[in-house]
Amino acid sequence: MSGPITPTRTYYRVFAALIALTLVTVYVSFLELGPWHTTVGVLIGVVKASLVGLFFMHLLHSSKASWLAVLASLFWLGILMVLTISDYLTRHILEY
Amino acid sequence: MSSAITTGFVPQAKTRPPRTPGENYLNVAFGVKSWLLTTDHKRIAILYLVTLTILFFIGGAAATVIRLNLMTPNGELVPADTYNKLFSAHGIIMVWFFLVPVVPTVLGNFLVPMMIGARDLAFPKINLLSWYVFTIGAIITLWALLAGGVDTGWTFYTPFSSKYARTNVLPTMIGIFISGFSSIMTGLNFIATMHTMRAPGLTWFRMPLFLWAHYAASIILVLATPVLAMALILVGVERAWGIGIFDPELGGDPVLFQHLFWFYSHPVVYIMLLPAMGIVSEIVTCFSRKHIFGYVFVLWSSIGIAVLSFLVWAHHMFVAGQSVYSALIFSALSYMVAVPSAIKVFNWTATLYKGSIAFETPLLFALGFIALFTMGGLTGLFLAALGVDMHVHDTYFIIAHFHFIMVGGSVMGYMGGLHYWWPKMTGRMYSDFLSKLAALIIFVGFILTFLPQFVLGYLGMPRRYHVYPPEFQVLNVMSSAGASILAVGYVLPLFYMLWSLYAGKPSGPNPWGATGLEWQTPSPPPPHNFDETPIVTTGPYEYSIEESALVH
Amino acid sequence: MFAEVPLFPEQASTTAQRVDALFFFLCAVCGTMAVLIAGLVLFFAFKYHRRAEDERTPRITGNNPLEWFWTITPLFVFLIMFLWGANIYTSVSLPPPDALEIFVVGKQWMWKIQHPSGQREINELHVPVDQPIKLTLTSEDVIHDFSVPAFRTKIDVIPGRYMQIWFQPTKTGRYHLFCSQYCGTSHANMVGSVYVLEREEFRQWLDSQAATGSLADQGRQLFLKFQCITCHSADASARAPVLEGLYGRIVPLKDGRTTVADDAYLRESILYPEAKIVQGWEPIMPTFKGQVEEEDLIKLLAFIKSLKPGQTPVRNEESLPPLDAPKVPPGGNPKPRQSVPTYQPQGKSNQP
Amino acid sequence: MSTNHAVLAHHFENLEQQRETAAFGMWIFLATEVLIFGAIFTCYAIYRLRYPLDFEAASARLNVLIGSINTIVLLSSSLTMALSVHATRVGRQQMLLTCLLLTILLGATFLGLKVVEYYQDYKEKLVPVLAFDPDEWTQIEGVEAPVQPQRVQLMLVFYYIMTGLHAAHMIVGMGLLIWLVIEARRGLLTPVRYMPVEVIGLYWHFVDIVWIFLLPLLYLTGTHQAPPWLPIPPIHF
Repeated sequence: MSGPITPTRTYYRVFAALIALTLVTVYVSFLELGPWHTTVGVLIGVVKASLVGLFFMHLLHSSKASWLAVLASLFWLGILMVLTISDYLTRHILEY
Repeated sequence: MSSAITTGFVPQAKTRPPRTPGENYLNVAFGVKSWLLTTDHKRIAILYLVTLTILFFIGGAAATVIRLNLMTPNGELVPADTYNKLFSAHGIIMVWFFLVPVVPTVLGNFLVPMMIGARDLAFPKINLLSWYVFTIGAIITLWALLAGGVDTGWTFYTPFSSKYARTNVLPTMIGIFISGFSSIMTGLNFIATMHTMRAPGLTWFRMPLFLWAHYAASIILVLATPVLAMALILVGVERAWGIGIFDPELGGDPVLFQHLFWFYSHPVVYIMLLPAMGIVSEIVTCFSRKHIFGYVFVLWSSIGIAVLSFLVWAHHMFVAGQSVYSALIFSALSYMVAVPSAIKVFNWTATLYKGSIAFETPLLFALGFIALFTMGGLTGLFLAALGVDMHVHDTYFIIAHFHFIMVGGSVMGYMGGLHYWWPKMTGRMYSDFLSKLAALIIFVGFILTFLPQFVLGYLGMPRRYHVYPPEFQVLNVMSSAGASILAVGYVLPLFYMLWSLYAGKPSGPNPWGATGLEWQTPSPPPPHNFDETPIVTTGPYEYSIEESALVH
Repeated sequence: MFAEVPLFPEQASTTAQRVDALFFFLCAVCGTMAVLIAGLVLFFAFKYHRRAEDERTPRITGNNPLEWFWTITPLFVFLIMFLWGANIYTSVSLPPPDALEIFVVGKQWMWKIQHPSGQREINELHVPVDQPIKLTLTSEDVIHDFSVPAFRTKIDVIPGRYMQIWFQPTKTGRYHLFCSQYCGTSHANMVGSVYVLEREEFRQWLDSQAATGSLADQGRQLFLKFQCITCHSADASARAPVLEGLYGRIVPLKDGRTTVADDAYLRESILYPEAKIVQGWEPIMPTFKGQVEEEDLIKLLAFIKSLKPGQTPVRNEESLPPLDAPKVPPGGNPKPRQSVPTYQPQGKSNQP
Repeated sequence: MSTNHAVLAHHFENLEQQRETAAFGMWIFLATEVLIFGAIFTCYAIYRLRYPLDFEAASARLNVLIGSINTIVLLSSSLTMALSVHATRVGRQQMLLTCLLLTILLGATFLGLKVVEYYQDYKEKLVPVLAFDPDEWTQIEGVEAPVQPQRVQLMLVFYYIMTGLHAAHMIVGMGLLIWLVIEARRGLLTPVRYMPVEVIGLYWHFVDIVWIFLLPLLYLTGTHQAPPWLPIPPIHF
């Protein structure tokens, strides 16, 4: 893995975006969003995590194998979360 | 062919130390230090072999006492408490400290680099570290099991394990937790090695099925083990500080633990099984001198099993209070995972067709694997059916089923692999007669032990019972009789294998006439496996080609 | 000796017949497959055994139509197995409305059983034949499992939750009751017997057992003893909603949600009163966690379920049940299933 | 290329292969880490859905200010870490050392603030077992319905396990960074041998990503009291 050397300029821009998003997510937590706080917070988190992954961790220039590892881990995380939570969300449906 | 390096790699001037004739990985250095500090994957495999053999016999001893106790309905041999500790010890040792690691760390460690034409695994130091981590975990757990014991069963169900058990639950879990990291290291090493270190010409679809099986098993090792680790941490926290995560008194849900536990522990069965399936693919082709039937299907069935095995875990929880919808989904998915297993069995059978079949010991074990695994797999269909599982869940039917898979399948495959590659590992042949006798004894003993348990299970005898209603005695005695035969079958190889080290006749580099890179070097292999990097030009299993044109 | 060795369990419930039918189907399919594979392996092994050391073999690498055939075909067979099994499972999960409800509490290491008419048993369960029986189960400590092999019935009994299972015995006799989920040292001794009696016999048995009033009566006494009546009274000064006709209704909650007043909700409201506050009322109820045992909870539930309009005890009443105390009808409590009317909390709201 | 020989391990063919293997190995390890944290995130999600009010009430008591500052500190450390990789690859030894030391400093700041925060939680009786007052949770202002102390405790347990596990990862990362500083001072991190920085960087960024999710899940769940100087527009659904 010896992709191109990322210029420092990119790092600074990504960092600025991350800080901005952090401020946004904290600000949003003061709004009256009712139950949507966690959803909004996690969505902003996904954007931030993608920025870190793509630029700081050089995923943008990484080998296919690295992408495979990332996608596999997310896929399996999805399995764990979706199937477990689906049990809890459907538990009380049949009783009445 | 002085330069065995082809395009695709940037040439680097790299001189290999010249090898004195007859030098191999065993005699290259002597002394305890040369073993304990080795980074040679072959030596680490031997370290694992010794460790795991010891653990296997400790776990087996526990099983022996369990079966002896069950000879009488009143369980006169040991008190209930001791019995509970024995079956817990048996399960914990056999699952985590024998079956999960055994094929990957012994045969996988030895063969993965050799089969892909590499000099070592990608991370040799991590490989050694994994053995240390494993051994430390095993020692902690063994200490916990011997000094006081643990009575939760290997499943650690909450809230019993977190609140009510008064035994060494915490140290046992710490030992398992630690040894889990060795699993992760091994799996990581295999995946990285197969991605980056294949010999020139060895494309993905020229890899032997043994490697694909290990690749698939490594996926599970890497992605399932962390979830178990987290589950153990949570139970540990709950137990140590009395905080409710799974405790209904404090707002927790005990069933959640089962979700996490089985998210690991169902795929873990395939960690045991997939490498054994890889072994069988190698053995069946070699001794029938045939190309594998349907290479691509067998290959993708391995990957399919690795993925699907993660989608079925809650079939262990059909009566455990999960939602009905969830149970329906998991039942349907459980049937999906049966398909790739069936594909494998059909293809092995078809490989025998028009072959030239030699009944050597490894093949006997492999055929035993096919027979027992088929039975185990088919009875799995009973358990995936929601209506039937409701009746046989947590009975001896389950016990029989998973022993057919784990012992009849995994251990049979491991024994086959050990007999197949023993000449490669040691350069010696073992006794032909005794080894065939052992294969036969194990097969017969196994059937006699576990077949009656299916009947017992359908009759309703629950598992983990120290005493049982008297009408179940005859079947239990049959099972115990079988177990004693089985014990003989497992002790026998210990003797003739050790004996072969001193008196076995030299085997030569390729005693079975097998294809595959690992047979292209001397036995035992030199420290760096190959004198020059091999170049692969065809797929595996070209047994029908006139002259082996595989390796230059 | 072998004459008394059973090889197949007794078939003593309607479920058992259905489970066994599927079991035999599976045996037939799997047996055929096993024989086929074993036969082929043996046949090939003997037909093609190596006769000469330098024997050559044809190069056969596979056959795609054949592969797809044995990939797709099992899927269809599996689909049948799945649907059949799912059919049995879902019907076992839904008790019929006329089922007789019996309560089971598991604890290390015994089964405590309470009949609706107040009789109690330990490690024994008496039921009438040909009558659907609904069990409501809970545990006081760890997870147990209530298993009656002759009925092919099994359910984990989880602390903090009400589990449900039902069966309809078809044959009189005595059957094993096992705890199937490992629960500690004496797990193997957490066994008992289920007695299936003729209906008349069962009635006689009920009469022969000492019972201090029906379960609902006992619950009524607890209702007075724990002074629930102080607030859940039927008069204008009530500080909590009246519980008459509550069971099975939809309850509007303070935060705008609704919930169904089922067993789990009633249980939660007694143990964790703050969890769900009924609309129009203040959270003033103290928790009864630690004061009410599982068995008492069941009695209270039975009382609340039986409570019809106008039956709330008078506040200054003594703990003894009056003569016209509510009786549980023999067929259990009819539950509204089709249209669920919304529960209207009666009495005056205590909000200013 | 005599330097290459020292850098290239015996079992690799060339540097490119060695680099790729190292990076890929770390990615696989991170996949494992995703599942470790994923498991507890799943548990958290289930209880969060089950006891929304209790979890929001507990979240409201956590220190959002320190949590947010720590996020910024950690993101800054990720920046300096990324710059360290850049410095190694272009061979700027002084910049590398500075960036590594800055990363360590920021990491230490994070952990220091975390300790302060834990101590404050302790003083505010937010630590189950050690210091927790069930009674104060039955009457809270600004929350719709009173909450269950046990369920609040559940949320706090998750808070400590999740942040604790994260902090443990930080400590491991700091150890690795200190090793990198030693290597850098010995001049062993060069444009040829830059993989140690890259690989440890991957780990560090991953730990950062975990925190990115911990912030909204633990601290920002539920509506918070805005500081008086912050303009908050009314929103109506």
